[in-house]
Amino acid sequence: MSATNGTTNMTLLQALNLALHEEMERSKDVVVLGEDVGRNGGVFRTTDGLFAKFGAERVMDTPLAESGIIGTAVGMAMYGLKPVAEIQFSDFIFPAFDQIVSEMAKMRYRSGGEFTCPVVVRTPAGGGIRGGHYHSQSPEAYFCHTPGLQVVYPATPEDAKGLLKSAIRGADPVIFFEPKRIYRTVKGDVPNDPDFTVPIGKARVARAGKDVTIVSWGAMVHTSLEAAEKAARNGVDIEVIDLRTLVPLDEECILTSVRKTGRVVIASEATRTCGFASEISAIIAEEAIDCLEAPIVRVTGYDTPFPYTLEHVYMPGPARVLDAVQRVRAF
Amino acid sequence: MSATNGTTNMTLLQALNLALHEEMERSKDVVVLGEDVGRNGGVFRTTDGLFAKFGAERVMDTPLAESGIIGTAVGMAMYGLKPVAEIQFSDFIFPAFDQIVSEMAKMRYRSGGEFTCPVVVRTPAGGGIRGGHYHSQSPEAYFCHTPGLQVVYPATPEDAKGLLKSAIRGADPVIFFEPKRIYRTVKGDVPNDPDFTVPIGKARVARAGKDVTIVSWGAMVHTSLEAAEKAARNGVDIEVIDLRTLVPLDEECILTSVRKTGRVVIASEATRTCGFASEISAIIAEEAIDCLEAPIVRVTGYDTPFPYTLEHVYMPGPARVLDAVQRVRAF
Amino acid sequence: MTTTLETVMGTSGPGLELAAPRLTREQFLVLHRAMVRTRKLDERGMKLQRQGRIGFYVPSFGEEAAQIGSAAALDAADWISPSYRQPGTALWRGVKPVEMLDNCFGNAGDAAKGRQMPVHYTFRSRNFISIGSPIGTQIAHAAGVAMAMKIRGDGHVCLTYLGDGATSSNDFHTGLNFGGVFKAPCVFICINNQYAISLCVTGQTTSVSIADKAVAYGMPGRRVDGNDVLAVYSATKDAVDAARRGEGPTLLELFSFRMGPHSSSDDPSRYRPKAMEEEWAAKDPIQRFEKWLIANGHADAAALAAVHAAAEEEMSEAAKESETKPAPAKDSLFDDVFAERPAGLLKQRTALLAEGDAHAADMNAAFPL
Amino acid sequence: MTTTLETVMGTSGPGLELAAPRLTREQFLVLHRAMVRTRKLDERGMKLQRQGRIGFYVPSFGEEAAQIGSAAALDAADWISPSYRQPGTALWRGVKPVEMLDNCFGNAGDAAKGRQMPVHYTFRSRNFISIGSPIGTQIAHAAGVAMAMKIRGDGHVCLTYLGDGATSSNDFHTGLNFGGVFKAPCVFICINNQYAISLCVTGQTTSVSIADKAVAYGMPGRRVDGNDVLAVYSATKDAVDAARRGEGPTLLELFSFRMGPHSSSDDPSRYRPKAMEEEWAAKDPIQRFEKWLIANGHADAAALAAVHAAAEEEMSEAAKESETKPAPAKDSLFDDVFAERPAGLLKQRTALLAEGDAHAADMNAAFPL
Ligand SMILES: Cc1ncc(C[n+]2csc(CCOP(=O)(O)OP(=O)(O)O)c2C)c(N)n1
Ligand SMILES: Cc1ncc(C[n+]2csc(CCOP(=O)(O)OP(=O)(O)O)c2C)c(N)n1
Ligand SMILES: [Mg+2]
Ligand SMILES: [Mg+2]
Repeated sequence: MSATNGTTNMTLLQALNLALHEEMERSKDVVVLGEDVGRNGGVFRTTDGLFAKFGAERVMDTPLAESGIIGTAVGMAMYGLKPVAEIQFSDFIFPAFDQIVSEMAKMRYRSGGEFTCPVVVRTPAGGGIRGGHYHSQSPEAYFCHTPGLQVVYPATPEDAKGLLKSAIRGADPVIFFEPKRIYRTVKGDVPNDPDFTVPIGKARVARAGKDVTIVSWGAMVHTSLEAAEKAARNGVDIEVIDLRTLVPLDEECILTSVRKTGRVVIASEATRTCGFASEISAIIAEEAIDCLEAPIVRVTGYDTPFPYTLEHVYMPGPARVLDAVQRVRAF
Repeated sequence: MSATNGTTNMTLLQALNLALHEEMERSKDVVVLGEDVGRNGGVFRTTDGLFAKFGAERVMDTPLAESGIIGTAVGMAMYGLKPVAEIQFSDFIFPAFDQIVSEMAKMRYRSGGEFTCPVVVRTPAGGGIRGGHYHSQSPEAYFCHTPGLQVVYPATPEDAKGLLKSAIRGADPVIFFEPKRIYRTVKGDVPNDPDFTVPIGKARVARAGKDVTIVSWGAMVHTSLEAAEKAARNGVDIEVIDLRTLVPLDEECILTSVRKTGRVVIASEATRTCGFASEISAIIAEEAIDCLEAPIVRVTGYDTPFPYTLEHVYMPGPARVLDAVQRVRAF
Repeated sequence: MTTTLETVMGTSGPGLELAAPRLTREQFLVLHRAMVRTRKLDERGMKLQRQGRIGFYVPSFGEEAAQIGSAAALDAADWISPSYRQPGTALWRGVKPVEMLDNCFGNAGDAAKGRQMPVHYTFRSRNFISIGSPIGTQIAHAAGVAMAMKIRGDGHVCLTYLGDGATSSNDFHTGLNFGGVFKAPCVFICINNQYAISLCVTGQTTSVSIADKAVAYGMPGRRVDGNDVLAVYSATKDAVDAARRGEGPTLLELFSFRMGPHSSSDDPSRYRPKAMEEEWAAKDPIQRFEKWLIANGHADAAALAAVHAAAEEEMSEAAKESETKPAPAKDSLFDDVFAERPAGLLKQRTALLAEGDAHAADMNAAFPL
Repeated sequence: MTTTLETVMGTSGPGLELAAPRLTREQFLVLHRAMVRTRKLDERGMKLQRQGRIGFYVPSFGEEAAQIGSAAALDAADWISPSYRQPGTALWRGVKPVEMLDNCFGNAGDAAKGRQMPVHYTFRSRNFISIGSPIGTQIAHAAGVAMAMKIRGDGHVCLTYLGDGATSSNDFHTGLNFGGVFKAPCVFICINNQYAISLCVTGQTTSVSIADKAVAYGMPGRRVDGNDVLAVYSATKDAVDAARRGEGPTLLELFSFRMGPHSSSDDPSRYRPKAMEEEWAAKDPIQRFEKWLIANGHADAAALAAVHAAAEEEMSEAAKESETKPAPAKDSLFDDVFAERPAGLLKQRTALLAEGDAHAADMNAAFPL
């Protein structure tokens, strides 16, 4: 890490860690809780250094109960604190599902705005680390289908920092997915300004292009960019959209691109049926079908549990994305 | 109820109750468990008479813990019984979500086929009974997004009986949604044959038509049929598809209809974003876009929690479905 | 193993005698009045439901002592994380009956904007957390609120209510465990009314008592006569004081009986012995307290009857007032999903407002449970 | 409150002396050999991981007595609902090391078809349920299996293992509660190795012991020296016998220590005092049992050393055999989602098979946790 021109080059993991440090310094209402987040600094080391700096009262090593992590975070947030809860792997968020879906998501609505629980739930997601069934899933669609939750999924260090800070400063509950497979492999320049934030709800054109639109989020943005680079060598100019936030969705960004290219591929690691890729497709089919020159093609994980040995076969790589690009171009 | 020509006219609720009686008689491996299902006969009376006939060992009033209901059902099924678990309202399935998603759905796969847990989870779903947030939701999409689960959603007494029997005789876990708002209001002729079943995975053309396809399931099938009747008076001939099973999906039935009509509306009570309606739309946009003459329009619940006083405003009625038909016809 | 009940006024079973709390005559009568108002509110709610004027109601008949005795042990700045069967605690906190009935009518006056079923109250200004239907979730919230109180160091306490059925929930386990581990200023009150809809508590758990479950979380557990408002007050006061002193949480079991149906949709004759209902009718907590008040010279029968009459009148007036209020505006559907309405919701709102009113779906009127 | 440990071979702390189980010399030596094989399998697993030949491993160092003593108390027809840290119980049931290493290599020989991470075994023919990663879920399964056994009336017992961390899970609460209420023939064994990854058990719960939690479910709870294979055997035998007689479940806490890291990805020096590791190294359950065997004249040092050497050799051979097996076929991805492949999956399979092999994504090699 070296500070140059107001930015520092760092990994996505470092960017997240920095955001946590800055926000805990900024407001003493910010507290962190989760399994192994304190003394151990998190199994991925995302909360490294927080315990030493802010103490056990603000950096809580919790018992092994995700329902308790979220349930108590909801209580803390209603009381006025800003809990940043970690779910060690997003595969383990399900014991807390009732608290998230029935309580956290609905509290503002059901209380007519009297109570709110702006908890930030940070959780590493996605495959590519040889983690098998339970350390690889991409469960974002479950949360997108739950009104009342904001769903954020950064792909770059800059966005990771800026979006996490927005989430922590925001007034609503956020499920903040972290693309764990690129925690350490993706580096980028991150603004040093402690008030730098990235707004929730704004997508980003990660690569401009005119022939085909690829919509993606999280680690798949990088797979998509890789595919785009390869396609460029064959003269195909792909536009890659990095959604950054799934809910609320930046529909305009997607539709603008689709209206331009007329061809769209949606690339996601998650299970195909009822994944967020399907939602994007449905929106386009409802709002912009007249601009389309080809089927809307989804490149996704399969409708099977996430495997171990065959992980590399399960996960969509650039070649599979390019096949889809081929398909929409051939139409 | 009177037996004529091998069928008996009965309500959807009676059909379900009959299926349970027959299957428990047929095999002593079939056991029923859930809250208030025994002595009380279920809060909707779906399990009425089972406790008296089959006793407390096979009709178990459980403690108030959905995670326990499903968790123990998984164990019983692995051991060889066929548990039919009731979740009193599908809104209360979330405390059991981890057992469903992480265990029940993945057991066959993760054990290489050595262990299976063909539990049937019966649960009343949908709005229209003035039940507010927590007695009205339509959570089917969460389960459709989870590989390893069959998801069934009957709309008629005949299908309710036939599909429940198939589910109980089947080899895989089934989430069996019951459209509670039409438990008692929809009647129909149901075959008396105790071996009558309806296959899982086959959709049904509930009304043939040539101008527009409406795809729906559960109680919305009746809303769609009502819309179709109204449209017929204006000379618009609507085909209504009753999916009956969401997973595995009868894609061919949908695509055949869409290829014929070229215009499609998908009608669902559930929350819009990432609902199963989006999946249907995405499939059509990928497989049959060349046959389409209009946008694919979804008529759904809003992206808000389910309300109480304004329930009738929230829920899509025939008029809202007809607006959508209008939209796809005007295109 | 805890099987005896702690009591002030005396139990019929094995009892552990507590001294009467040192309260003034005035204070005893305030407790009494609150219990009566709770009863009258419930009677009104059930009546409104039977008359088809509201869709659903959940009475707390028989649990008035448990509610009022416990709520009275709190300071106003303490928080309550309730379940759906403690209307009396809201009244105790100064909520007006009309505010509660506005919720039952689901009208525009309702703090929850008509979004929830009846009896799902929310009273922010009284530190009374929004009630949800899912059983047990409020227990974990209470632990969290109390953890926050401890972090803030502001000396408040959070009290939560739960039923015997709720002791089986995930959040009972997790809430008490977190409360214990973080030594949060929290009081867990289980009103053991012996039924969870149709399931008797003996089928809910095989522990000898609910109070015994405290052992699993390293906290004190006490089993108190829940129909004895003075015993409830004393025990809760001890627990609240201990929490405030930083000694961590207590689990209190208030042993009582649900004298009415589970809700306006329920018929207890299907599952509950008549004899049991009769036995417990004789232990009515209001009558019992009235006998004690008279026996101890704090009131005479006429004064107590006046309290009943006034409360009856109060609830009747409140119902009249609530009933006149309009429904919430159609487009209020889209408020409070988030702090601000995102573009997607605005679009849905625009579409709804563009529809004619004939678009409203036909609905069943009655909640079948 | 249970703070003393039940022991046969003697503890350093306060202990409750149990009589040694009446076993033959032969049987003692079988227990010993099983413990040593468990240790050697774990050593091999860790070595394979360190060498990069498998991706991940979870050792059970220090918990050999807890595993073998308990598994030995079961009949072969009884079921085991395990967590990921009881490899010894599978060995005890007759699973061959090569079957286990096939799973660790995720190869075509693996019963789970290479679909799960290493150490997530499944052995149907040995009534050994498929292991999942989510903490605690197996506890509810065990209650369900036992409920089914009771319904079938076939006289079998289901034993489940869980860690101290798992006592905080939803399914601990629900599993023990259901087990208690339905009086299922179930034995709940908590191997309290004092850590859940980095969290010491004192931060996991404030109950005085894990055994105490049995009170909440109306079942007996015992706290046993988990490093004393004979005490573990005795206590488990009592619990299994009671379950088989229809007396319902027991919760056994086997107090022990996780001598190794949580997994091959973990570094305990970040959170665990060195002194504690040293203290517990001196209590190594294998060494302790060997001293007892020698002191009681059941074996001499040379015979015991031979057991070690044979086990070492056995594991080395097994690893060699496993390593040669191919990966599962690409399209096996689509099997076992359902009993039959539905049309949608067949379509996905066809698409995959139509792809060239170059389509495989690049992956990180190592699991970071
Ligand atoms: C998670 C969940 N499951 C089921 C229900 C349906 N239900 C509503 S009240 C109730 C019984 C609650 O019993 P208890 O906790 O004893 O409270 P009481 O009603 O006696 O006050 C049940 C099963 C629910 N609301 N939430
Ligand atoms: C539901 C869930 N949450 C978190 C994890 C991550 N995790 C894996 S093992 C573990 C600690 C388990 O501790 P314990 O129950 O004591 O068992 P031990 O590892 O000591 O054998 C954690 C937190 C998980 N696997 N499942
Ligand atoms: Mg109760
Ligand atoms: Mg442990």
